[in-house]
This record gives sequence, C-alpha cells and structure tokens, in this order.
Amino acid sequence: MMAIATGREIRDGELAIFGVGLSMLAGFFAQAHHAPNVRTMTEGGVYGATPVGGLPWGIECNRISSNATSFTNAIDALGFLVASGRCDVGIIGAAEVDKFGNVNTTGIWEGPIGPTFRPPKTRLTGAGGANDIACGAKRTIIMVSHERKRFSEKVAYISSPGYLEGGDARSRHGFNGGGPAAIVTTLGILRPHPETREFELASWFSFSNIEEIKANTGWDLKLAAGAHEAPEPTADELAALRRVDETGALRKKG
Amino acid sequence: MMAIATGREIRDGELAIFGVGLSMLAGFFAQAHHAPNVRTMTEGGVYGATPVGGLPWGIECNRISSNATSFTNAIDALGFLVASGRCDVGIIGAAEVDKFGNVNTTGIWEGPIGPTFRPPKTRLTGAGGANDIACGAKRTIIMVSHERKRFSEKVAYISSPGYLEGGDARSRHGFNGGGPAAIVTTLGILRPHPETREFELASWFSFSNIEEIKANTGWDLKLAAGAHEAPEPTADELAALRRVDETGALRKKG
Amino acid sequence: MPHEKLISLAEAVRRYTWDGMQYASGAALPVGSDAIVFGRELLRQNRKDLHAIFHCNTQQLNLLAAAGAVTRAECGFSGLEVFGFANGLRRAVESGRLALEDYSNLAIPLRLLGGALNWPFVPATVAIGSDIQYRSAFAPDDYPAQKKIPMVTDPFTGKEIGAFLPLRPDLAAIHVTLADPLGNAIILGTEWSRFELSRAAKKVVLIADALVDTACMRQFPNLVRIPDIIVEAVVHWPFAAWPQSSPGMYDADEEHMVAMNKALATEEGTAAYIRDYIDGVTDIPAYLDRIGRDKVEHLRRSSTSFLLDPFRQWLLAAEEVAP
Amino acid sequence: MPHEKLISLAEAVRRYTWDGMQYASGAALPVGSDAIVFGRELLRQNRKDLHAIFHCNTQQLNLLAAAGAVTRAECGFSGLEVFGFANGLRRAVESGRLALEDYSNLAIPLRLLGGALNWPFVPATVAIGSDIQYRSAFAPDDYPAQKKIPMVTDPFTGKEIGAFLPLRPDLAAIHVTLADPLGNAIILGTEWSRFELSRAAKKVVLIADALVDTACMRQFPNLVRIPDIIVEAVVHWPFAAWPQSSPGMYDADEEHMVAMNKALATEEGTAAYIRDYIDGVTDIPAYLDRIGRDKVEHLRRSSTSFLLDPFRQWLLAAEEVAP
Repeated sequence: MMAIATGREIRDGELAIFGVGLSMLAGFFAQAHHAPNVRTMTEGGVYGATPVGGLPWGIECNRISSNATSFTNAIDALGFLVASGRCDVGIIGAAEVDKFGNVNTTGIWEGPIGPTFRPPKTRLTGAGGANDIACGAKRTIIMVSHERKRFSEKVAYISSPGYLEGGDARSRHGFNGGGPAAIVTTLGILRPHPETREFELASWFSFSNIEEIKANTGWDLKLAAGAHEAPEPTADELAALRRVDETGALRKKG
Repeated sequence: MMAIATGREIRDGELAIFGVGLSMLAGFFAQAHHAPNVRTMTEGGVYGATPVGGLPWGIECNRISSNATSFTNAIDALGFLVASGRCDVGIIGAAEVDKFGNVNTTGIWEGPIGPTFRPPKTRLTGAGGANDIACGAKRTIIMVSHERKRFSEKVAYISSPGYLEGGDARSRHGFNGGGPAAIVTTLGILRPHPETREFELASWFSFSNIEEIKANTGWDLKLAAGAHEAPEPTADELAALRRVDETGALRKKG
Repeated sequence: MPHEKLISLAEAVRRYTWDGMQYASGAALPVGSDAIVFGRELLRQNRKDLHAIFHCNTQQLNLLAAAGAVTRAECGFSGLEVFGFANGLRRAVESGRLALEDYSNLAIPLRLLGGALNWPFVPATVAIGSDIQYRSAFAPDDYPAQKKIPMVTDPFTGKEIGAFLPLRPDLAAIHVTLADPLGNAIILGTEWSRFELSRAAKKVVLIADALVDTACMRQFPNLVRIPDIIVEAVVHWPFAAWPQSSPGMYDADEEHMVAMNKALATEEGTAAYIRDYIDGVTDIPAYLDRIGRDKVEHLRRSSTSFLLDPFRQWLLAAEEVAP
Repeated sequence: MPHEKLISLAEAVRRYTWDGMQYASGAALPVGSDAIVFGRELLRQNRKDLHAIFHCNTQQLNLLAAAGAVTRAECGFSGLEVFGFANGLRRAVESGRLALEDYSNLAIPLRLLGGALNWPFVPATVAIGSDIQYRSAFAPDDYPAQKKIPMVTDPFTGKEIGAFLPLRPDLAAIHVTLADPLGNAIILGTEWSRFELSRAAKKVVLIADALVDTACMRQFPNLVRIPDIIVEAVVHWPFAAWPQSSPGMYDADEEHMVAMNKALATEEGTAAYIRDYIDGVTDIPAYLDRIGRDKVEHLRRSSTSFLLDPFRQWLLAAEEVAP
C-alpha cells in the first residue's frame, strides 16, 4: 500500500529520482500504472534502465546496469539534474522524521547531541543523496515506517532538510527545491500545512485509523483540512505492482 | 629556428599544452628530439595524439583525432589540467605583446580604448584558451613575430595576462600559474627580469643582432644579464624538426 | 520503434526558436563540429536579434553574424583557427552591429557548469586581472567593469577571486555524431562543452549526423553523454556540420571553409552565399547535391572513419528514419 | 609493448602510501566497484592512521575501519545499501576511534571538482541548513560549525550560499574495468566521481580488472575518461572489487557481502576475516582460489557481460601482462 500510495504522487512525464527498495518499487509502479512517460534516474547517473529479473538491491547493482541507455556520474545526476531544481520529484527514506519533515538518517544519540559533537550511540548510514534530493528536488516524498520512535517533535540530527523550523525557514538557505510534499507511512499520508509547514494527517489507509496513527506519532498530530481515508488499491494498481515486483521481494514489505 | 628555440624550453616528462601551427610544431619537435616523455595535450581534451600525415591545422582537426587515446572536454583540459596550475608549460601566440609579457589577441583600436568600450578598428580572434593558459600554466612561452608594431610599451587590451603592471602584480589575482618564462620571436629570445618582470633581450639568433631586435621593439629594450647569441640548431635538431613536419608546411615559416 | 522525438529541421526551428532568444550552439572546437544546418534554417526562417552563446566561434556564428541575425554574442574565441579571422563576425563587430562579449575558452564552459548546477555564481581563477574582466561590450560604460566578473571573497582564506555569471541559454542546438530516435546521443571526438551545455540549456535539440537503434545505446551506455530525458527533439541531418568536420564521419571541406569565409567578408558575398547555399536548400538530398556528391564521398573517406566502425551495425537507413 | 606503468599491487602500496596519508578510493556506488584489493594490501603492509576520502562507504572502508587502520574519514553515505549498516565502520565510529565527517553524495564530488580546478572553495546549495553544515566530527566544539561549510556572499545578488572546502587527496586508488599498460582507462558502469577524483588527487594508481592493448583506447578514445598523462601506475588484478560488482565483468558476491559485513561487526570476526582472506593472499592465483574458482565462474556469468563484448578482442592474456 505504501508503494502504491507513493506511486500515486508521481505524475506522468515527470523527472523522478528513486533510491533503492520501496522507493524504486513505488517509482516503477507509477511508470507501469499511470505515468508511462515518467523519466527515471538514479543518483549514480543511470538513465533509461527498467528493472529486469527483480528490482535492484543497490543503486548501481548490475541488475540496473544491464539495460540502461546511459551511464554518467554523480555531479550530473545529483547536481545538474537534482540540486539544480530540475528534478520534479524525489523519493527518500528516513530512520527518523519530525513534524517539519526533517529527516535523520545519521545516528541515534538518545537525547540531544549537546554543544560538543560526540559519536552517536547508534551510527546509521548518513545522508547520501537524500540530502541533495531534499535540498534540490521540486518536491520530495518521504517514505517511513509509522512507529512512534521514528516520528519525533524534533530529530536529533537533520541529515536532510524538510522545512527546518517551519514556515519559510527554507527560503533562508537558497535551496533550489521546494521541500517535502508528503510523508507516506505504513499507516497513512501526512502533508504539510501550507503556512506553518507542520505535517498533518491527510489520509489513513483502510486498515488503519486516526487514533492508531496519532498513537504512533511523537508529536501532537493535527488533522489536515479535508482529511479522509485513502482510496483502496484498484485491481489495475495491484496488477501493475505485481508486474514490477516480479519476485515479490518488496511487495510483502509494503 | 623559432620552433627549435621554443622546443628547447620544454623539458622531458613535462605536461605541455600546445595550440596549433608553430606552437604544435615546437612541442612535437621537443618530443622528437630531447623530451620523448613529454605529455602532450590540447585545450579540447585530446590526449595521446601524435601528428599523422602533417600537423593538424586546427586543435580538433581530424588529423589529431585519428590516433588519440583519449577525448574528454574543455573543463578537463583547460580547467583540471591547466587553470589548476598542474600543466608545466603552455605555448601561446600573440598579435601584440608588451614589456611585461601581456598579450593582446582581441583587437586593434589605434590608440587607447578610452573609458567607454568601443568596437576595435580591427577585430582579432579573442583570447581563446590562451588566457586560461596564461593564468594557470606553471610557465608560458609566447611565440610572436618580431615586428615593432607587435612589441608595445603597453598593449591596448590585455587578452592574456603576463606580469600585468610588472613586479608582483600577478599575485594580487590568485592565478594558479607563474606567468611567461620567455618570449620567443623570429629574431631572438626575451626573458623577464627576476624582480621588475620587464622583458629583456636574453639571446639573439645568429642571423640577427642586438640592434635589429631593439629597432623592432616598441619599448626601450634592455639587455639581460648574460645575454648571448643563441646556439645554432644542431644536425640532430634539424633532423627531428623534419621528421615532425613531414609536409614542410610549417618549417618554412619558422 | 518510437519516433516521438524525430522532427524535421524546419519544424525544430519553428518550434524552439524565436527572435531575441538566447541561442547556444553545441559544438566541438572552432572549426570542428557545430550544427551549422540549424543556423542555415534560422536564416531561412528569418530569425533576428539573436543573443548567441557560442563557446567558440564557428562557421555558423560567422554566417549568422554576417547575415545580421545576431546582435549580441558571448564567446571564448572568435577566430577560425588556421582559416584566419571570421570575416562575417568581424565585420559585424567592427561596424558595431553586434556586441561581442569576450570570455576565455574555460570561462564559457565553467559558466555553463554553473548554469547546469543552478549556482548563483562560479568561482573564477582565469579571465580575471585582464581586460576580459575590465571591459564589457554589453555595458561599455562600466569601466573597469564591476558587474561582468565581480570579485568574491573566499570564506576560508579571506582572499578574493573572480565570479562568473552562470549561463542558461533558452535553447542549445547540439551537434552529435549519433542519436537514437528517443534522444540518446553519442559524440565522437572531444565533447568540448556539449556535456555541460546540454544540462545548462533550458531546452536541447540534437542534430545528428546519423541515427542508430537504441540497442546501440544499450551496448555503449558510457558513451551516451546526453540521455533522452533532457532532450526535446532530434533532427537527423547528414553532414550537419559541413563545411566543418565531424570525427568518425567526415573531414572538413577546406576549400569551402575558405570560400565561405571569403564570401562572408562582404555584404554582397554574404547575399550570394545565402542565395547559393541556403535559400531553397530545404531537404537532405538538395543539401547533399549542393555540397556535391563527389565531394560528399571524398569527405567521408576520413582517416577517422574507423572511429565509426563499432557503431555501423546499428545505423538506421534513410527510409527507417523519416520523421 | 611499453610496460612502464605496470607494477604489482604490493609495489604500488609500498611506493605510493604511508601512515597518516589522505587516501581516496575511486569507486562506483556503495556496493559497486571499489578496488578493495588495494585496501587488503594496505592491511598486509600494516598502514595506519589513514584519512580516508570515500565518496560513499564501500566494503574497503568498512574493512579498513574495522581493522583500525583509519582514524579520519569523509563520506557522503556510510551504509552498505541493502546489506545494511557497515558494521566495521559503525563500530569504529561508535567507539570514537574514527572521526567520520559527514557530507552528502553531491558534496563529495563537488569538493573533488573544486580540488581538480584548484579553486579555493566550491559553491554549495546542498548540505547547508542541516546538521551536515552545523556539526563537525573533526572540530566537535565548533558548534554551530563555522569552518566546515562557511557561507559566502554571491556578488551578483548579495545573497548567501554555502562554500565547500575542495579535496586534494594524496592518493586515489581508482578501480577501472579496463586499463592499458600506459595508464589509459575505460570504466563500464557509472563513473560516480572517478573522473573528478582522478584530477583532484595528487597521485593516481589504477587497479584494473583486465588489461587491454592500447589499440583498444585508440578505437574508443571517448571512453578513455582517465588518460595516461595523469596516472602514476597500473595494477592488474582480476576481481579487484570482489565481493562487490564490476559492471560488464562480474556480479556482486551477495553471500560474501553478508558474511564479510557480519565478520566485521566484532573484533574477533575481523581478525578471523583478515586471517582467512587477507594474510598470505598475495598473488592473483591464491586470491582467486580464496574466492573459489566455481564462485569466480559463477560471478562472471553476469547479465551485464555483454557490456564487455566490444572490448574482448583487445584483452591481454595473463602472460602478456606480468609486470
């Protein structure tokens, strides 16, 4: 459902950058279903590839190298096409996200870091290309498992900026991109309030509800204007998803 | 003689950038004679090429494309390898040069341009890669025909910087390169004074003399310490030159 | 086979150009590969007041300037290498009809890099300290020019270096050796600045000497430096760079290089050139006839032809590629 | 054939590395191609206190960190993609033995670009406004950090953006698919940042999965993105990236990826890994034996093998390439 909900955010003809795993599943699902002309890329500069024999496990896994039409490089993909503001939509993941859509993938400190930087208790993967996407893509979609520990009032470390302190805080930094348009979770979809930029509950999946989502969110989650249950996946959507995820490896997760 | 004298300035193993014509003849002469391991490049990012069937008439003339080992691009050649300060020696030409080794290849105004920029009476070719070489190469060699109108107290327009107003003026601009090491002319060789950076007569070719050179120089040309007649081309040098310039097209000029 | 992006030369010019636009040519070095056929069509469609972004001058800029179609130009080099001064451009500059803003051959691609990255400025360690920095043809009274290449303070050392204004041309008409109908392109010979230009321009049209099947791109993805996702349209036009060269495809027509430049030195010569080589030469057969079929065969026998060998099996025949 | 630059792996490490140096790996994406054999030899020669510049973490950095050979590292991404967290690196960071300075995946190649151009700083529109800018593992008390990514004022608009410090590593050990004995290299698969790194590093050593005759480079000069003029030495080592993949040559050994990362999670596991896979594995036959000859054949049957087809005719046999 998470992959379908994310895929619905992608429009036909857009230039879209995916990571691996669910993010790529969502992207290729969109391509197979309603966005046949979506222009796909990865941060490594792989263009024109379609998944063969199961989705790739890595951005440059040979599975994606076997039918690409172009290989370039990181400055091209993340710089010329993403940080420049040219990419329409990027999908990123998060270990922890806060109410302004800021993402932490760097570490868990158990409490604030303090004025002196110290190693995290648990080191995560760092920002990777997600920071560049979060800064540069016209809009981003954040995919994250809906657990209370992952939805914080304020993340310990901002690896990839959402709306920072909220409001127009992004505009102080000269980013070329617009910020997160949605947080798609295992339970529903959160969207930013148009002025405060605080994320609010916009829809819940049929198997969840407002109370469950609030209970799994670490801030006092508001209900967005017009919040509603998300439409169930259609038969067409499910068929498209199955075509993309031949091996079923990812479907079971999301 | 001009090609041989310029070639003598190039040392074995150096990274050297040439333009077309005499400059390339000088470079390939050096490679054929005393600098077999000189690493040659052009500003277009052509690497590993040796002249086949006569020297190329253009930097990307097909003659140089027919046996190159690598083609890259302008930022690589002029930026990464030259403006960076990595290139040991660059050879550039000049329509007009002044006593501090500043080069004009942009236009002839007949007198100073004045506070308002106006089109030149005679438009020349502009700076091209010579400015980048003049700014970035560890040292440059300027090749120019020794005529009074080409040797000015001050050029009307600095297309490629030598020592600007002399002394340590270059250091104000953050260039990565060192400036011109010699002006090799049709009559002899001028070198900069170590402190004032004014170009002085360092040697004259056997067929010329101090008086002729002074008469063809538009500033009061001083004699460098240790000025002397340049050694005659050796038989080995002449043989190497002939091997490089198979067709003889350029030899007659220089 | 999908043909979506294949359009005619006339259609490409109609659709993607307008009077007063910033028009960039994607070329190799001065007398290298430049889609001069695009410029010929610009003249047939009477485009005017162009602001030309040409890394280096080519015969295309020389022609457009001679014909009075360009009022502003930015270049790193404005000659024709061994063919001497570019007479058409020169005449337009000397008469004051065309303002030529001088940069260096590194400054232009760095400005394109900055445009591609959407940076507000690009650090400059070249083209500073000289009259390229101090003199502006676009702002002649600003002397020493403060706005052309202003200084910026390095926050690490406090020292000053220069800052270039990034370039984002409205359109880049980029010459490539091979393209597929989707818009993937292979360049043989140096890229010069075509990689950066293709990302800096707001729109990209490819002009390809030959078309190949997409299978060729899948065999050589590392050679596809311009991917379809950034390309609006593909125009197939053999000898698109003539009289200039295209490594792997054809040599320069040295005779025509000289004759053309000679013609562009005068108003009358330019008019005659347009009459003889541009007006009415609207399709490929007529174009190749005008070059001369013997000449075409001669130029094709280039010492660089072997560079094309690995790709020949995917070349599409004329009947497969008509848009 | 000139063999000047072909040297053994052991000789390359002896000649071009030292304790405390800035060491960069030239790699594809995280679990892509990285010359991990160079790191294995660094451990055999007991190099210590390395300052690692890795665009992304790889199994090489994971191994070097696990073994305690790295005290400082700069990365854009420090995981192992689907293989999870990099346990060796993670353990070194969490214990405080290794200071990991975080950047983003665009910040690192832009810093290499700045190093290659010898700019004093590089404009930054990413990695700013976040803790990547405000937190410095190398200067933990500088908070919010003023020196890691300071601000610079755009002279055109007066607005502020960030400024990255350029990188100029002492050595880059770059994994390439094919090299000739002169040092020209072809990369299959994305370059990631190997082009910029090869120009930013003070010295470059290539580690090639296979060697080819220079005639191959003359046939495909546009694929030669690393020319011999900037290369110090060439090491031939098949499966140089194992257990990682090399497009066209071999797939990743997923089983060993998992087992290796599991081993690096503990001191004991790391010691066992070094004993089993590094100590004494000093020549190519022993190395391939350790991988397992059946495994080697299996990994070679990659769905990307066709990418190598155009180059097979120039591959040099083992007896032709012994240094």
